[in-house]
Amino acid sequence: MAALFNRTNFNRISRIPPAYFVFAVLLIVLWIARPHMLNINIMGIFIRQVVPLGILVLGQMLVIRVNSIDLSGAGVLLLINFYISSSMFPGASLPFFVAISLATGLAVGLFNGYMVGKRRVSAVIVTLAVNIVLVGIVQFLASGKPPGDVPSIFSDIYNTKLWLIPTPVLFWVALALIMSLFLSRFVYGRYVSSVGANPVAALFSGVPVERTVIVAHTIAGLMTALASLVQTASIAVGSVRVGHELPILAVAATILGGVVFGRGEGGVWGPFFGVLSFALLFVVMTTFGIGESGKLITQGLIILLAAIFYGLRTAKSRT
Amino acid sequence: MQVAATRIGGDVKKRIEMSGISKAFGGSVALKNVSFELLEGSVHALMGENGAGKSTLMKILAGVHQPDSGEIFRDGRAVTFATPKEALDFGISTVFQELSLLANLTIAENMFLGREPTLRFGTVDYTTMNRETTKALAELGLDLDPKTMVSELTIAERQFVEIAHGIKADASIFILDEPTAALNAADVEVLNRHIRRLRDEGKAIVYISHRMDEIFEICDMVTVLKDSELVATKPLAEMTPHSLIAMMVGRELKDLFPERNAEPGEPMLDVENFRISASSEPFSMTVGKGEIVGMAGLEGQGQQRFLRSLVGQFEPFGGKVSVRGKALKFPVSKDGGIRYLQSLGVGLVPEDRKEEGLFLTLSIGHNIAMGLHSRKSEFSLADGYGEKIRETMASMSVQASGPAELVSALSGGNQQKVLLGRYLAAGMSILLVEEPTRGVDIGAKSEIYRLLRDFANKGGAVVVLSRETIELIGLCDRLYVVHDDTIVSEMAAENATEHNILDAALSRQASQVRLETTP
Amino acid sequence: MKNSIKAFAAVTLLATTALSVPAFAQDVNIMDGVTERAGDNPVVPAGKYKKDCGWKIGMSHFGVNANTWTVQVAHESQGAAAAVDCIEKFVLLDAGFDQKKQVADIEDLIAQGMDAIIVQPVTSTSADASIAKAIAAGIPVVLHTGRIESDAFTTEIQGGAEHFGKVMGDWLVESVGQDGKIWVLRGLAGHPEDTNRYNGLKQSLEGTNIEILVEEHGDWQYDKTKKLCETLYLNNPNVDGIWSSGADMTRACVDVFKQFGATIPPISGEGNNGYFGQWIKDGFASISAEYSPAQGAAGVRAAVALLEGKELKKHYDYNPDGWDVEKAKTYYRDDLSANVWWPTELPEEKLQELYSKK
Amino acid sequence: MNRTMKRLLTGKDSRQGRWFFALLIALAIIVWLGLTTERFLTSENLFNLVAQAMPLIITAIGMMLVVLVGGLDLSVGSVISFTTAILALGAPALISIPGVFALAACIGLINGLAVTRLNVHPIIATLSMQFIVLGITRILRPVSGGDVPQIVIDAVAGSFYGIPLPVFWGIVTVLIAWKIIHGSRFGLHLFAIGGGIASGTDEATHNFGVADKQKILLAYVGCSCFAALAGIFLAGRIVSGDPNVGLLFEMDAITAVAIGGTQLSGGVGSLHGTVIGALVMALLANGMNSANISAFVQTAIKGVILLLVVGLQSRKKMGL
Repeated sequence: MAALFNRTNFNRISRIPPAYFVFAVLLIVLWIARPHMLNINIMGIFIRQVVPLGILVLGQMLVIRVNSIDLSGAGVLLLINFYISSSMFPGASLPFFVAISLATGLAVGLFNGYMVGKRRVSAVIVTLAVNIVLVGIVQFLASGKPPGDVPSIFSDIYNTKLWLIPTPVLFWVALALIMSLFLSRFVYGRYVSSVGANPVAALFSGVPVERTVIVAHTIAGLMTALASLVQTASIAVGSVRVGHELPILAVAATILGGVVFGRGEGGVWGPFFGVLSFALLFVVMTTFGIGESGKLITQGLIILLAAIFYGLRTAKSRT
Repeated sequence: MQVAATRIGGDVKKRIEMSGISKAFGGSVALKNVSFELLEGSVHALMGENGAGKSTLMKILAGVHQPDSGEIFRDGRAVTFATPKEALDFGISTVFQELSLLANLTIAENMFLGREPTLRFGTVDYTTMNRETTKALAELGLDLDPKTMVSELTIAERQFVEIAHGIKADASIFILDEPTAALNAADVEVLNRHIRRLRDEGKAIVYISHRMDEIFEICDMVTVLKDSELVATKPLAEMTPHSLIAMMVGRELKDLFPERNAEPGEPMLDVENFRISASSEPFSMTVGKGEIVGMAGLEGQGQQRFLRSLVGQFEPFGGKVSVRGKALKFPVSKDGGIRYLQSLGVGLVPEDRKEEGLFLTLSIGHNIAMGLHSRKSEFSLADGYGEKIRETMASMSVQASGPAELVSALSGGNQQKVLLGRYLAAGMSILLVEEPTRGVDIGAKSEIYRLLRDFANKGGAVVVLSRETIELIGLCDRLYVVHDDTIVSEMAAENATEHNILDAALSRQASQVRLETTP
Repeated sequence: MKNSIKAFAAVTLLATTALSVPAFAQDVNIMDGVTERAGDNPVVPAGKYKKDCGWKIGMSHFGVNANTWTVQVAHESQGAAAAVDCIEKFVLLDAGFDQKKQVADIEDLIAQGMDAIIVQPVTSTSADASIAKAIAAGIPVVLHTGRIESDAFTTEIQGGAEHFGKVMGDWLVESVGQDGKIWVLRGLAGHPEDTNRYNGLKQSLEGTNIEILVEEHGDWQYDKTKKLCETLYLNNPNVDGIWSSGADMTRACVDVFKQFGATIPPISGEGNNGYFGQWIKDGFASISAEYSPAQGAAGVRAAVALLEGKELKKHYDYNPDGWDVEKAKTYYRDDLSANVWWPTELPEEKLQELYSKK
Repeated sequence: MNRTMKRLLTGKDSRQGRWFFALLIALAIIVWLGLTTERFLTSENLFNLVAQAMPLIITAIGMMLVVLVGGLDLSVGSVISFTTAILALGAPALISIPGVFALAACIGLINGLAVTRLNVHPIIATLSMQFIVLGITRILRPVSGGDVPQIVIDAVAGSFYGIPLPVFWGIVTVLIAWKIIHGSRFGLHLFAIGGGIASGTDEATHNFGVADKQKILLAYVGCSCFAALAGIFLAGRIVSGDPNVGLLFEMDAITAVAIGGTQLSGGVGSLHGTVIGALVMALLANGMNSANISAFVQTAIKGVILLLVVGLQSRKKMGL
């Protein structure tokens, strides 16, 4: 009996996503090296930097949980940035931009979902292809009308604060809360866990498997659209090359947050802290003057070690 | 039919001696100081409930696992096998329980996988492989092109290829772990003939099966394991099925099945002029309230395809189906069919609990509640169903630390109960159950039979498929005999025997019938 | 606005004169600010590549969609080519910053029988072999906006990246004094332009006590640099001056200082309309190094001159002085978007079409 | 005959996948370019095409090894850059060429160990390796440049009786790859292991006595080594070491493999499919250049064609 208790205890501890540990370690490092930086104003600004990534991760987490992946984010980001900055829609209002961005995210997400869920095309390939098409479309459009300025209302909103906390950060936390509640309180969350753990069993227990995957991709598309709006507001200018590394970073943060391909496990907050870890990682490394190469290597090592930690646990729980 | 016990004489050589084998996985003990001897020229049955340690013992012998302590002697010399390949090199050949052929390889490639002959420069010698394969298949009476991809074979053909793979080698020791799980009676006889031939050649064979009739038909010796320990090794001539079961579980066979229902109520499921495939004949069937109906017959004659067509996994070629008098919108869609039928109170319990049934990495609670959740739309609030889960676990006596325990940590029997529990908890009124006790030990079997009977007695209706005819006869009220994608006969289970079921199936058929593929 | 139109008119005038009067090297005005390199500078003899009208000119662009500057280079090149009647076909290929694609692109241009090829090399070595192939096939090759290590090309117009970095560096040294503490914002790690501009800075810093507090790569991008400057500022806001390798980085860093309500330290920049607007409005100390996208047009003009049989020098330098805010004001256009780069040769209607805020 | 046609067209019950479709596309592009442009079918252009396609063909072949066992390798792009950086250090070819392969093998080994022994998902293991190797490469060679051994340059740029050397290298590489994939026990075992993984019976091959983990490990090692070979080839082509030359090459390689009909779930694929897939991509790039399709729309066209090809390749399995 004692052994059983210990074992479940071990399982419980090793179930904590690696992101929490990484975050704690980075916080301690920062506390020792630059104690003055640990105040709400400064941290707020650092966290604001990763809000687009954070929102993207909310969607990526969902698709990874149903054993899929979305690599089309960069294309959506570029397209939405282009809508807003290119005066393609002259004099359009903020709600119009939000609406058309969400519509784009929805359409791309639905298409990805249809291809992955219904047509059963490899998610890696299809979302990659969609990304290439979207980037190509923007390149084509940009040759006729290069991106220009972003209406100032975007950066005005981006720079507001509520109490001491930047609005974008609050927006991200709110979205994460909604997502967390949606997955824990609604039937859809159960569907996601089931499809992730075993799609065939999910089918036989009456889960609409294809629809679950399609909805996951659609939500991911919407999240990408929201992330794009925040990203565009943050850079306040049009660009022909923006955020191309975001989707793969989103995958990395999700993994760090303890969500694993096709195991049906994981929640919103692990990846949330995965993103926060990336934010701190960037700060800590810049603080210590670690160059570009060092950043890449550290990032790679952290992801690898986190994955190994998780891999060993799953190997253990299997026997 | 009884094999002479006299063969086990004093001068017979011990092919294998395993002594004092212990093995633990993580914290759980799988084998405790088990000894096992295998004599040349004998067929040795290895019996025990699931989780008793049979498979682990054989996997140690086959080099898949290594023992924590204990020794293995091959013809008197101590040996260790680090890999299955090493065991094979020592002449130990295995047919594993799971269907383990690779669908994307040809028969010949499967047969020689891991020991392909090569020509110069390491090129695989396909000529030899194909020739040898044809020969090995012919010995089992099979006429298959060795270049055929396994994905194109029927289940039974695959099982035979698997057997041919296990016993084609120039090995002297054979481990057959449930080789007949997917075979029908006629095919089993072909296999038995082959096993006897091997025995007569002086080979030693370990035979694992849950089917009593087979054990007594071909085995000489039996070793019984219980709770990871050795109970006894005896000549089968000294045993009866009853005493063997008693040894395994301490219980009598007649206690296995619950009482039948006397009077079925109004029809719950009505099938009229149903056609499984384009060329098959239409048939009708019905299941009444409180009734358990079995679909009997040879393996792969369309029983499973019929059940799965009802829930949309296959497209039927016509027919009318009504549930409690209400006609179904037919055919139903592949993705939504199961959901649609569940909304009408019809649940299909799939055969393969690991692949199709359970979420092994998730909790018992999640597994049980999933049937309840999936009756709702994804955008509705999820109930915790805590009470319902506890109730279900208690009523099914699932042995676990609690609803939060992962299903992967449970034994086969308890897993099967959780699976069945999902459909009972979801409040289904009609259950379509495929292989309710596949790979489940006798103790759990009897509990599952009782649960199904209780379900029927409370006003439910059950359709059961099983490869084990004894199970169908014991459990059901009424049987439909299925052959060639249609129902050929109906009989009360009380009067049914394995013999008259086979008769009913085969008398109907005039010409040679090709086995239907069941994906 | 008037000024820029004037400037444009002047340029076009010069260009057309150059095209209409034949035969003398000094008649070829490749671009304002472009000079023949002093010292050893071989001559491409007149008439060597002369061909009759109906030319096919190919251009291998290192990466059209890297940023808005590179896009503008493409437009400037196409615009210049369209203005020459004798050019029958102008093929612009985009290497997308992929060296191997550029090698393939140049090979494809040779195979298609171009009369002249313009190359913006992705790196200083990767295109050497394919350029040599073109020369061997008798096709003149014009290089610009990027040097190569071999000299197997016909003529080159090179804006000196070191010069660019040094213009900024010298100004910064002057602004922060001998003992200042500065940040260094570099471009894309691994890009030769980044390294060379940085080397220019190093030259300026020689013999001073200026301390480089931090040195980070902002990849010439707004978003990355903004994050970077926020972090740097919050780490230690005491900085005397910032050397920014140009592009969109200056604007990002200025925005960060504005966001914190801090005084903007002296910071170097590069001729982009958005940055000019900010500079003029916020009045911080800055210098704009010049690196015109019209080098795209200059390349086309050089190729045209070769095909017309004019005498050219092998090496042309483009080392303009830095701009002060007064010069920036004469170019700045409030009605155009932030993404125009100055100076440009694009005609007014094209500017309106591409960059109008409306 | 009917069954063969069905296999070719649908890829069903075939271990080679739907490569036939890629062949049709390749032929369609060739016919289109042959008819519309005068220069396409010249030997000069065709030789160019081979040389342009070579690095991708080589990398894609390596990628196919891991895809066959249900994996992916996102680190090949970094390995290519890394290789060019090492070669450009200026060491004699006798040391640097074997050295490059040894280092690549180490990278593959770590990938393989993480996947097989430490239970890390291939996408994650190789993604982190991509970061790590790229970081090391940037330390070694922050900017492009350096001296690539002359023998490497000659081997890529030279020609033999008027036929460029890359053509011969191509033939040799494909022959070696054919031997590995279709002519050896190792290759057969890769198909077997992948088939097991794709159908969820991963135990099967192990039970047959195939050292599955070891073979998967070797597949990753092989993949990295092929990437190193592509790196050597590229170093010769761009005559320098470059930290960015392999950027996003992994995506091109995966795309080529997928176009060639290899299934990403494992166990189904063919060498000729992969070579055709890589050729389709090179043909597209070369063809769009020849046909004077604007640089601004080339990307979009490439994406649409990829989408059309993969859109038709639906599988049983859902997901990655």
